[in-house]
Amino acid sequence: MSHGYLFLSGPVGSSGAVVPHHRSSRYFLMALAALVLGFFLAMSSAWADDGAGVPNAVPPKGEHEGKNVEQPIEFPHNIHVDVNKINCMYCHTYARRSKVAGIPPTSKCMGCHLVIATDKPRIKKLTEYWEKKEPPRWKKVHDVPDFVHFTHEKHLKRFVFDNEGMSVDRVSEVCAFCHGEVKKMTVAHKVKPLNMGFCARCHEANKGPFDCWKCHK
Amino acid sequence: MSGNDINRRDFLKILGWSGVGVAVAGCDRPTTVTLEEGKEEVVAYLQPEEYVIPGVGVWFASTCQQCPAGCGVHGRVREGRVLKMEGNPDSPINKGKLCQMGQAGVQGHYNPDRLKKPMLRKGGALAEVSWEEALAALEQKVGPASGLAGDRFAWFTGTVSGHQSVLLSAHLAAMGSKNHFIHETINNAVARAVNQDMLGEAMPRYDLPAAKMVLSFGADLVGAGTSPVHFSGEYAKFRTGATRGVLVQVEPKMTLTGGSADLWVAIRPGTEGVLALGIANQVLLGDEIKVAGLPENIRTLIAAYDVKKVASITGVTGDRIMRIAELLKQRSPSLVVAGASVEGHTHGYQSAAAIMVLNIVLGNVGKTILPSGSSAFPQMEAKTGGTRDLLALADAADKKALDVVFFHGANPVYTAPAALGLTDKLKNIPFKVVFAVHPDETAMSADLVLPILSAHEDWGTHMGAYQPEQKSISIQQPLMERLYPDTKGFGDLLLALLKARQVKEYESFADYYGYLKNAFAALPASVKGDAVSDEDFWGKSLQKGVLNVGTVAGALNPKMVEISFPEFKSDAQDYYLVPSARLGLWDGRHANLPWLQEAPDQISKVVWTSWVEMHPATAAKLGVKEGDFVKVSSAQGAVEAQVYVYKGIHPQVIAVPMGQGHEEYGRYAKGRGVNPLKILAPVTDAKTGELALYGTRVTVAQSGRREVLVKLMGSETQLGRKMVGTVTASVFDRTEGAKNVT
Amino acid sequence: MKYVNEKDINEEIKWAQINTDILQSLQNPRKAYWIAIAVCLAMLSCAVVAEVYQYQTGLGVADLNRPHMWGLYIATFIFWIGMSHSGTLLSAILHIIHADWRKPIYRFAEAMTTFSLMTAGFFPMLHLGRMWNLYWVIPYVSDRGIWPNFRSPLVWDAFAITTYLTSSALFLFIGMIPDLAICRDNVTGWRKKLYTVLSLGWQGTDRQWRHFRKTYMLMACFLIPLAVSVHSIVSSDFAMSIMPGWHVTSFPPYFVAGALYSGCAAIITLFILLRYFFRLEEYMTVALMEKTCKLTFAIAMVWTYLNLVEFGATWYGHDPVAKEVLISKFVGPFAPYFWAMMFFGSVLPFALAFEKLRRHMPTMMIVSILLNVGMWLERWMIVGPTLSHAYAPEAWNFLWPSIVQWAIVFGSFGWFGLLFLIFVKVFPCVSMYEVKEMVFHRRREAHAEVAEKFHRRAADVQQATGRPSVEGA
Amino acid sequence: MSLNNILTNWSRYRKGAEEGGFHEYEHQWGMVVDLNKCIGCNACSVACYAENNLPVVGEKRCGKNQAMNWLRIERYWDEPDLEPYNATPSANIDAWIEGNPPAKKTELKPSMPSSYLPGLLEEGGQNFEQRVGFGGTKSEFQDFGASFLPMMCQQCHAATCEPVCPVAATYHTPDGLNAQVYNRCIGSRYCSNNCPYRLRYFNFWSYYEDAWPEPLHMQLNPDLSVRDKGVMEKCTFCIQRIRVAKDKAKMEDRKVIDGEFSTACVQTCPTGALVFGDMQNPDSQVSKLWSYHQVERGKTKQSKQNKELRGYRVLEGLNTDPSVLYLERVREV
Repeated sequence: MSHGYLFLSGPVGSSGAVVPHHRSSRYFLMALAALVLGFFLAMSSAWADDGAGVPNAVPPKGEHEGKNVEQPIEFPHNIHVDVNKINCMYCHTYARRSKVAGIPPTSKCMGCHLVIATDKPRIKKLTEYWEKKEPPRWKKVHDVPDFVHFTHEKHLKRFVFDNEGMSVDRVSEVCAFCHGEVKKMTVAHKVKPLNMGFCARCHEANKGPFDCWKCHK
Repeated sequence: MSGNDINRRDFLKILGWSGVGVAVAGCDRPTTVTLEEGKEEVVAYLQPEEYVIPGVGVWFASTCQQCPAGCGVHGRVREGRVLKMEGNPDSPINKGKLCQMGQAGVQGHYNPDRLKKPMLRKGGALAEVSWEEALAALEQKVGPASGLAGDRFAWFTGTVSGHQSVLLSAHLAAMGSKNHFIHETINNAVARAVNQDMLGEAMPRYDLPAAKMVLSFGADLVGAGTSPVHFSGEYAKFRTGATRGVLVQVEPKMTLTGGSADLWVAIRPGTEGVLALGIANQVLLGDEIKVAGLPENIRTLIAAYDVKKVASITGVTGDRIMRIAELLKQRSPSLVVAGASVEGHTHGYQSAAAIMVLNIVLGNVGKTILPSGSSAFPQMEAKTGGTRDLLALADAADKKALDVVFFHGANPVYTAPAALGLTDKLKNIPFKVVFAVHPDETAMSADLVLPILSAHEDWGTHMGAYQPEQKSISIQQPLMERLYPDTKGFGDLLLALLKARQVKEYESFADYYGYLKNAFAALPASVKGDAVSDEDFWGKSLQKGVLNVGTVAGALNPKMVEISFPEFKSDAQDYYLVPSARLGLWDGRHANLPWLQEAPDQISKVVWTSWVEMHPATAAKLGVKEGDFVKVSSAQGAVEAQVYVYKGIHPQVIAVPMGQGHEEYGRYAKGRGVNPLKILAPVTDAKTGELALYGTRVTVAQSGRREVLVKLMGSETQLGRKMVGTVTASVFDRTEGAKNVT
Repeated sequence: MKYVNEKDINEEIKWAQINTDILQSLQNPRKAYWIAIAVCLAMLSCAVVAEVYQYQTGLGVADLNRPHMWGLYIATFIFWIGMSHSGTLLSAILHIIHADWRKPIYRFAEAMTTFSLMTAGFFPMLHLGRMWNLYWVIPYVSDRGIWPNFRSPLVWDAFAITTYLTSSALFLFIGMIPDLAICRDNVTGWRKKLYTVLSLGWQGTDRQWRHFRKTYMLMACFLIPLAVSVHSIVSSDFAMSIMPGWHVTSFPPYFVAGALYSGCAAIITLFILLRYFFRLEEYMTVALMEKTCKLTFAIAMVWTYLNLVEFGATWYGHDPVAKEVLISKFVGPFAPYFWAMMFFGSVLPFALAFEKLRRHMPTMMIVSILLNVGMWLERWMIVGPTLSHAYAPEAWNFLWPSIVQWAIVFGSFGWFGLLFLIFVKVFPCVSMYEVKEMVFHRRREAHAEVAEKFHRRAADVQQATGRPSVEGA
Repeated sequence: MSLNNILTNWSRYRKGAEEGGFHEYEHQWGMVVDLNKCIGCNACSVACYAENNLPVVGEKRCGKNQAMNWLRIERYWDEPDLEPYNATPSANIDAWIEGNPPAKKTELKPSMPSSYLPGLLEEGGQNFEQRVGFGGTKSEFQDFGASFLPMMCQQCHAATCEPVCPVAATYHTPDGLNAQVYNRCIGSRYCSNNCPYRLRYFNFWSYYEDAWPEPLHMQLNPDLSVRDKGVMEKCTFCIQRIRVAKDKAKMEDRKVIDGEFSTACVQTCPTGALVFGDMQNPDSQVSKLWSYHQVERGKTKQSKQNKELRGYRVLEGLNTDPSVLYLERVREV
């Protein structure tokens, strides 16, 4: 007997083992083959490298239809990142030294906006907060459950700082793995599922740790 | 975990600014939070501080205020919340370690039943008022305009030390009053008196590691004692030294220290002094040289207590007395210490003195009992007390000698025996002000309650009641922003009280923080070490948490005192009541901390309630078993609790632990168990006037009710399974002993 | 010896009569039936209320605690799994060894198997702390790439029970097809539609019978090892553990014997009930009762023997901890229940050894119920004492189950009863076609016997007279 | 844990165990408890409550044995190894399980005190354990004090809890710990039933609903979850602290230094009776103590050269291969 019959991977019928007796069972087998093949195709495409330019990395696969979240100030990521080419870690400064990336403190915003674009309505709103000595209450968009330990610093270390051929200027491409193309958004919008399968597939593809206790707490 | 290299300068200011972000960030609960976008809020600091990184815990040094020992602690702070206490390795008292009470300090801070607003008695009931109203009431009664001065005013506190003590004394002086009552139920006041009289120093230093044997008469060194964490560390050294130390514990009811003894001896309560003399008698047998060195009266006294007589009085068998004496002779130097069970009798002073005689006979003074010396700042050293001041307060109140009393750090309404009638007598004091964190019994019977900051929110300096080789000041700094806006720091209030009386001297200090900073700047250069500026010194001090202030050497001058014992009669049907202290609930001040309620008593393993300990023989005589309710009655009252039976207690003793039986004090303490202090007889030690805590006689009767005693222990024997293996000390000395294993 | 020639069944009974007698059990129910249904529903609702409460509040309401992580739930689970072995025994084992006396009584036993499995299956589910995640026990390709732990006996349980449930339900159904066709041809209304669908176009053709027999035999052969393995696997929940009193190699046969035992006892109970309420005295005869009782007695003795083997092995073994568990059963807090179990399980079955008692239906009714009480206690005595007195002395304690546990256990009987009551009104509880077969064979045998008798007698006469007898000619 | 992981790790482990232990650990966290120093003061236990978000369950639930003390101090009144004032070791369970009664003993006594049987009979079972209470000593008094035993999860290498979990919520980590993944747990409680030490604790109630009334909940450690009802939990050797230390070491491209961090119980222990560290690091304090006491992993019975050394592991004879070494209590006789 060949393995062909069992796994449908070898050349079907090469050993002559698969000789359907009835029309119906032939259709059934074909359908089954199509299903299994389709499944593997789907899986392999899910694991395939989509060719993102980050060296030594396989970006995670998965899509998510996120909600539009109304923030206290409609912060334009696109202007800051895409137009002004500000590095993500300039504002999300804790990302490289803590598990959380952090929302920039209001003083950081004011560092520039004391002088820049002070006439824009969004900046006026910001200045209001600053003068009231009250930080804006941002809404959380990207979140993992409380039983999950996720640390930004080690992911940045792996994909940016310790990654040969990768420069810190391009950090936004690594951020995009999980946060999507934030530079095309105003306020952040969740486009990746950030669930266990999403994490696990990436860990497998990039040979990350696979111990449950690495992430579950 | 080691992020202690952080200098926290303007901590309060920062927190004050970014307070909004603090409460929200990082408090997770599972299943109740959502992952859905936009449902949770995330708030950043308005202005970042370089050492505050969200998601990273930072450790700040402070001082534990759970008992008078004054251990140095590190508090873990994350996103502005204090999460966990650890010992401060720089503290000479606890050397990086902490006991369960210190661990539970955060629960006192976050306690849901804390006092949040000032309360003023209006028409018989306490009502919440604003600070303005509260301070106005205070001003009216004690302000300069009230005309109050002199001894009609008093402070009633627990142990106080540091700048708090300095300000308190200053306030008393400003009021012109000498009345500072200091009350601690768990104390060693009698032993201190004996030490003062016989050695010239109230609290000498015990060098446990130097001792080859410790003979403890009811001294709970590692438990509810002077400095539990310190002595636990010393105990470990004592047990692992070149010669493993031997611990013999003689007491009527097993304490935590007794649980670790090599030999535990049950003794008839109150006869410890006799046993000490009996042992001295055995030690001196045939030792003419030593005998010759003793004064005549002591020699005759010791000679009078031969083994046979001592055995019949104490109930300790003769061969055991001889064995202890034998061990003491072999193992020199040794250390003999007296504890609560010795002190708590009408002749407590005599017994403690007899025990000190044994120390002198054994030549321990100067070898294991060392002078503790003094520091350059005597005004900051701990002022501790006992129960005498409790009686004094009752007496003064009874005589209507007091108009205004300020209470802080003590809960006399709870700890006073019912026989003192304190609750009624306090009604004679027209205005009672309580500075408290929690709604204890005293606060609830006060006329004005001022909610103060918890130990984790307030500034302060402290000196431990027991100072090891290095005298040190331990700094207390806030570990987080105040939880409740309507609470004030005790130091700030003291300063405000002083400003009301002596504007000139104190007006330059904006608050207690400023006062402390100023006081630190004024410290002599020898203390400041290599600090380049006052600001640098302040920063370094806060970072380290402990300030070594140097020791002025002292000396011990042993001298004898007259010792005489009452006649010990063979006892009748009634029992001695032992109101035992336990490391955990302490004198009841920690009954509102759920962790400590749920942490089982170390000996009986009972949780959350009170129990009555008795010997199997006693239980058999009474016809009761574990779980039966019994009524323990003295002439002053009765308590009812469940029986716990074991062999670590003298058959003539009934032990009921202190700590429970609160009538107030929040949800975790209120209405739970019984308070044995309430049924104590109002008898005192003849010499010192301290309450004789162990001097009450009780009868015990079955009450017929029976429930399973809630304890976290199934079988109390190992059933032959090697759960705890045991080897003899000779084996230990052979295999490890002096060898430094790691 | 009085009844030595008693017949299992009256072989002269007419086939048409069989149909009439048995189909009358499908007639519209009387009041008593509705009362029974109401009682079962009431019992079930106790369990539902308790379970909802437990689900919402947590397992604490069951008073489970640290050493006693499992309580009555697992004990009752084993009990119901055990009960399920009756049907397989009667229908499959007795089928392949051609014990044709099983035929009038196997159908309801087979139904019992299915329903007790359906009851048993609930317990491992509702004893879970987070039963909404139950499906994690099933191996499926998940996004997360995680699998159940195939080393865990609980996963084996899940496989074994679902397989057994499917197989026995299928077996019950297949065995019913010819009867369903009879029903179809004799009823009207909604029943007609139901039976038409369920009888799968059965016409009783030769080809159909040939396939039917083959399938039925195959299923029987498949079910026997399955039944044995199911209870062996359930026993490995305990035997695979390290706990004293559980870590016993004799557990699989012990469990299987106990299972057959409780199954047989339950058959006696239901036998009597059906015989009485459906007036099936002609089919469920006293002779069959006798046979069932004897079988039960034999199994009871096997069970007793295995029990003693276990005690002996522990008593003389080198494991003092297991011995202590045993002692705690003998004299500890569990002693009353343990000795009740020993009495009901090993002493009471001797009632089955007495012909007079065996033939007295009320007695048997009580005895059979008590036997099952004993078997339920046995399961509790397996779960409870070990948890109470295992290795860690600190965790020694005794647990009395809370009302919630009792309510759920109680309700499970209501659930079982409900299913069974519905079954007996919707499906024939005696296999008509097989009784016909039995009657046919018995009659042929009887006729053959008569003929043989005649021939023998003729031979005798011939011997005596030297010539063939006149009558025999 | 993927299917592949289960299969490969298992076979690797099985092989390793026979050859004296699984050697491919990254770290190997271990502990030593010196009963000579332990005074039974409970500091470790309360520290554990503070660190690990353990709920306080209250008197009623404590009475039902539903307390969540991950680290408990057991207190026994007897001394099986030493008779009062007479050092004759009695049989220990390890030897019994292997079928070899210790040679020193003259007779194999049942392992229960003599008061056991009458106690059981007398009370008809209710509260019979309490009758065992003072069967520890033949003397009138508790002459040799109490025997304290801090018990936290023993992090067994041949853990009995691991293979029985139907969903692999408990498994062995590459660090040699018994992990408990709370969110994977379905609450079958099989692991706790199969733990000979009874060191696994189950959330019988939604404790979080009432264990931390506001603002007590602000004390909760955000580094680990608060468990809801239906989940098994146990001592993790403070995995959140291990995680922080390992992350920090990794960020700094170095190895974890011995003593750099320790578990909450070890850090607070006033007598220093508890020692924690990495046993893969031969210079760590734990490694040194294990080797000094000649206790090896992967063994059910130690073949010590010096039989007098104090190291033992609780119920070692069950082949659980625990990571916690206990040093016997010492008593002057």
